Amino acid sequence: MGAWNVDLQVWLKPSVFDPQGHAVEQALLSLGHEGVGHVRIGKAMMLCVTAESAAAVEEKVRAMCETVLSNPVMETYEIVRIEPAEAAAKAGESR
Amino acid sequence: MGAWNVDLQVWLKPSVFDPQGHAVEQALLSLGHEGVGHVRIGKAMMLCVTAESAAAVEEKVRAMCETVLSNPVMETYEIVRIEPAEAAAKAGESR
Amino acid sequence: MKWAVIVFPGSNCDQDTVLGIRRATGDEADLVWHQESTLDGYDAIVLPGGFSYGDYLRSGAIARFSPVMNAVRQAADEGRLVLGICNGFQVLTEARLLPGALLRNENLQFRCERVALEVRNNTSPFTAGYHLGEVIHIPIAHGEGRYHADEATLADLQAAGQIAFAYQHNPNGSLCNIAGVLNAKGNVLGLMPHPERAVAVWMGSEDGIRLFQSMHTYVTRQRPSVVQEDMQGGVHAG
Amino acid sequence: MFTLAESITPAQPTPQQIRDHQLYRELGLSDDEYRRVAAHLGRLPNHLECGLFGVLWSEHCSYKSSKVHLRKFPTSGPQVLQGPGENAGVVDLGDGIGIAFKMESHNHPSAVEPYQGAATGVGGILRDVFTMGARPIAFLNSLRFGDLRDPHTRYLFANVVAGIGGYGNCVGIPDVGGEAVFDPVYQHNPLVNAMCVGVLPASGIVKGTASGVGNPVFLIGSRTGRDGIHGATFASAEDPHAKERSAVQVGDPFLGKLLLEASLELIQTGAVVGIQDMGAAGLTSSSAEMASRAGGGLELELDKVPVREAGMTPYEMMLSESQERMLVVMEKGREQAAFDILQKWGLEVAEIGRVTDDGQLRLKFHGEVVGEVPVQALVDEAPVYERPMKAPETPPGMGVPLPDASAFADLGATLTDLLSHPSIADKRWIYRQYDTTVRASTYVGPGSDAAVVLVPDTARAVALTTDGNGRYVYLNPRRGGAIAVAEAARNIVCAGGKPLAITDCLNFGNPEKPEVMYQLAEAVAGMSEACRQLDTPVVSGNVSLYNESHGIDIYPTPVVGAVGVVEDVRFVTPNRFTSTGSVVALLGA
Ligand SMILES: Nc1ncnc2c1ncn2[C@@H]1O[C@H](COP(=O)(O)OP(=O)(O)O)[C@@H](O)[C@H]1O
Repeated sequence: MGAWNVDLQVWLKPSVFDPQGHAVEQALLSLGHEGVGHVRIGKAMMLCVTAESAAAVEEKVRAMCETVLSNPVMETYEIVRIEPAEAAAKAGESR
Repeated sequence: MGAWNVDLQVWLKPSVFDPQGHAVEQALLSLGHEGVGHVRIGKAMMLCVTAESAAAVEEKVRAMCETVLSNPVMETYEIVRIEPAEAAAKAGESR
Repeated sequence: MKWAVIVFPGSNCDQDTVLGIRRATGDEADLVWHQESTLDGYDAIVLPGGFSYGDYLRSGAIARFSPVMNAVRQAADEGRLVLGICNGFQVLTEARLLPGALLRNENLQFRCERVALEVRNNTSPFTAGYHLGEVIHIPIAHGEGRYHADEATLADLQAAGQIAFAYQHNPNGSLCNIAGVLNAKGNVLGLMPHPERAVAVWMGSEDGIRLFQSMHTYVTRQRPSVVQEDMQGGVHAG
Repeated sequence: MFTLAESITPAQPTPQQIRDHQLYRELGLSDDEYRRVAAHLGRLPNHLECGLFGVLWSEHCSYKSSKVHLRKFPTSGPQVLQGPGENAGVVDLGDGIGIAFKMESHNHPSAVEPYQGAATGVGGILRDVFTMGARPIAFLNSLRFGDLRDPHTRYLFANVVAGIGGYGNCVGIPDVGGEAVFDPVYQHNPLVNAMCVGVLPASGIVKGTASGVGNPVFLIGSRTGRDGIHGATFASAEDPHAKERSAVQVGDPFLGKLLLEASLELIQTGAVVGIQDMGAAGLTSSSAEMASRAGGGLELELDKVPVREAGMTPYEMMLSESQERMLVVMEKGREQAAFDILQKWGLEVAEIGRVTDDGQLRLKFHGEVVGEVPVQALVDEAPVYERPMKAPETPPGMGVPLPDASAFADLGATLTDLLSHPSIADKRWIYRQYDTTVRASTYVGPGSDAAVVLVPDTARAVALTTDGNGRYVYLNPRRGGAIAVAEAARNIVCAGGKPLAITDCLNFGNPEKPEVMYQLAEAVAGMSEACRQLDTPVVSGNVSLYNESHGIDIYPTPVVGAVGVVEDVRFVTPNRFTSTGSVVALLGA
């Protein structure tokens, strides 16, 4: 058994309107930040998972994403990184 | 002038309690997802920025992060990626 | 005296605040659109509750860039009274006119209920009408009211008596049960509870009245000339 | 005869292919309905036109299964200023003040995405009320869920409540009441009904009418995207939630609030001829219904529709159900007033067409006519079904034995059991997540028989309640229907009000089952009887069918929303014991 740090992101599907992104884009433009567009806002998640192997972690995380962490009718998820917790600790990352 | 896709993340500072991360962790555990811990939830943002160079993009994005997109009293931000929009398009990413 | 109630896109307690001021003091208040660049002549400026710009990014994060906010800052610098209620409090912290920040409630739920508050400061222009340690009842209605500041800031606030109101039963996870804070000079107050919703017996409480009255008394005593004008204009000064 | 551009994108099937391969079925038309469309047009409809008929003749938009029954409701009376047929009904409160109100269901969307489903439901009913020219002053909601011990039910319930609050709190309208009942029969088909109430000058009702030849037609608010296409079409027995999965939309309450303020300001100018929310079937239903009410036609240039995504086809634009959009017809020459107001509120506006008098809904794209259908055929000639009805062989509940009296030996424990059932228990968990006091006019909020809300510019107030009891209706549809109306009226009276009129949501199972149609017909008959007796006509409402999963239908659940007048708030009666020594009496049979 080992511990892995997992980074993932959940986004609204591209066809679904993202009011948050829209409002932020409008605000940035009106504040004079020129040349900004296509703002989308999603969720970034990090968690620590204990399992036998990286493959087992991925399987677990997919199950979580599909049932709890996202609603597949309007969201997509992406597992950005699965990394042994020690490595992250050594690299000095803050969790 | 070119267009760049930018990915960034905004997180609550580690010293600030993250009730959403806590609630999701509890939900995962109570639904039988064992071995999960240290869940944190932040914001993922993607935007498209038009500027002279990648360096100019970074400068613009930092300004946005420091004034609008995050609040340093409680949050930190991280620019994850700045990439020419065409490259992303070629790689088949949907924006 | 002259009151301004600022209207941001998404403000929704602006009318209630005008009514509350009228009920409490007899004064009329002007609604001032967020695009205005001056607040000259106003003795007190109120940033009302609501969801400015939908509060999508962080509450108050976008409203604080409105043109009118420069004028609010100027008024605060000049020692005029600035009151932020709920979303207005959030805007004032985002604008750094007040220390700290307001985060999502610890229970992750919006909370609307009448709460008991302890008056922790009764020397400010906003709280002079209360007794120190008095418990008053005022409704809250917010999803992001968890007050946060770093330890040094909290210690300073405590030492300087800048914590104006504290919850008796913390509804949102605020540090030190903070419900309302003053700036160092004492002329800017932000609070999550809605005093304008506690100005009549049928509302369940009249405890909000004294907040507006305190402001009125402070201004009319400090600036007799203003009272003079009002009286001549036939407007009763409370 | 004009030549019709048969298909604007090569990917679309030709009219012949649609006929030969019965592709109209995918667009929501039955074989018979398709033949009727062709007969109305005198030619084969193209893909876009089939889509228009498909959505407008859907159950959701045409009420084809329920219409014959709805006609039985009493809808008139001296107090009625606007009966069914407009965006919302209006009653006369007295003192020159009208009260606009309507209730709407968002059951299927809430079952697949509870937060957004509920939030967009609230947004939709809000727009229905302010498009009448009324300033919204209160929300109510009526909820039905399964057993709360089931985790999925808890997820649905918690998120529906959060979604209702999320939208209502942001737009700043207090949620002053409602109900929540928990029963396993709603496990897979939760009911989420939302009611909105607004106030307007009795003489200032604005209608959804597109009149005045040459008047410009504006689309305001959000851009049109590909979301929600076919939201209205496919409510069917096989899988009532299927359409929702492809059609989930995210509400934007901030934009909803801006639209509310801008629309009311726009209406104040007096230059608005007609205004309508774009709800189910989006641009199709709003344009066709507005033209139908005026007895005229509309010509739209779809190139001018502001879109969110490139490459949208006319079909997609006409069927999109993107939220927070409105269709407005202004008096020609006074457009600038609209532009100024919308700019102030930071809203997008596009002139997309004009009113005509030829009775056609004509759609142009890239300079070509891509669809042309008679408004009359779309709206007024929609099919009406007299679906078969059959009373159940044995009345439900007959075989259920009464519980043994010994089970209630310990009355104290029984009382505790009853009080702890979620249907009976305190509902504070729900309503403390709603802003109940914004507007500073909530005289009596949730937790009472009926809410009482102060009305500006009068000493009068409104009393508001929602009521329904699916189990009673299941056991005896006619009596159950009557009971729902009577209960609502009693609640108004107990708050110190006089009932004026009602709105309703008819939540039923699969109308293709004769037993379900029997329930619907009988319940409507019972409600109508009670409405006549109590002089509370039905001024608006909504029907939600196909609330069925795995062959099990929900209890037939008509929900009644009632509005009453409180002549003076001194007459408001509290629903609690206020002093010791008071006499306690039990009234009634
Ligand atoms: N159960 C009902 N009782 C009375 N009127 C109803 C009922 N259902 C629908 N109506 C009326 O039929 C008309 C069309 O309703 P609906 O399609 O829900 O309106 P919308 O255009 O807002 O979608 C409305 O005027 C509504 O009030």
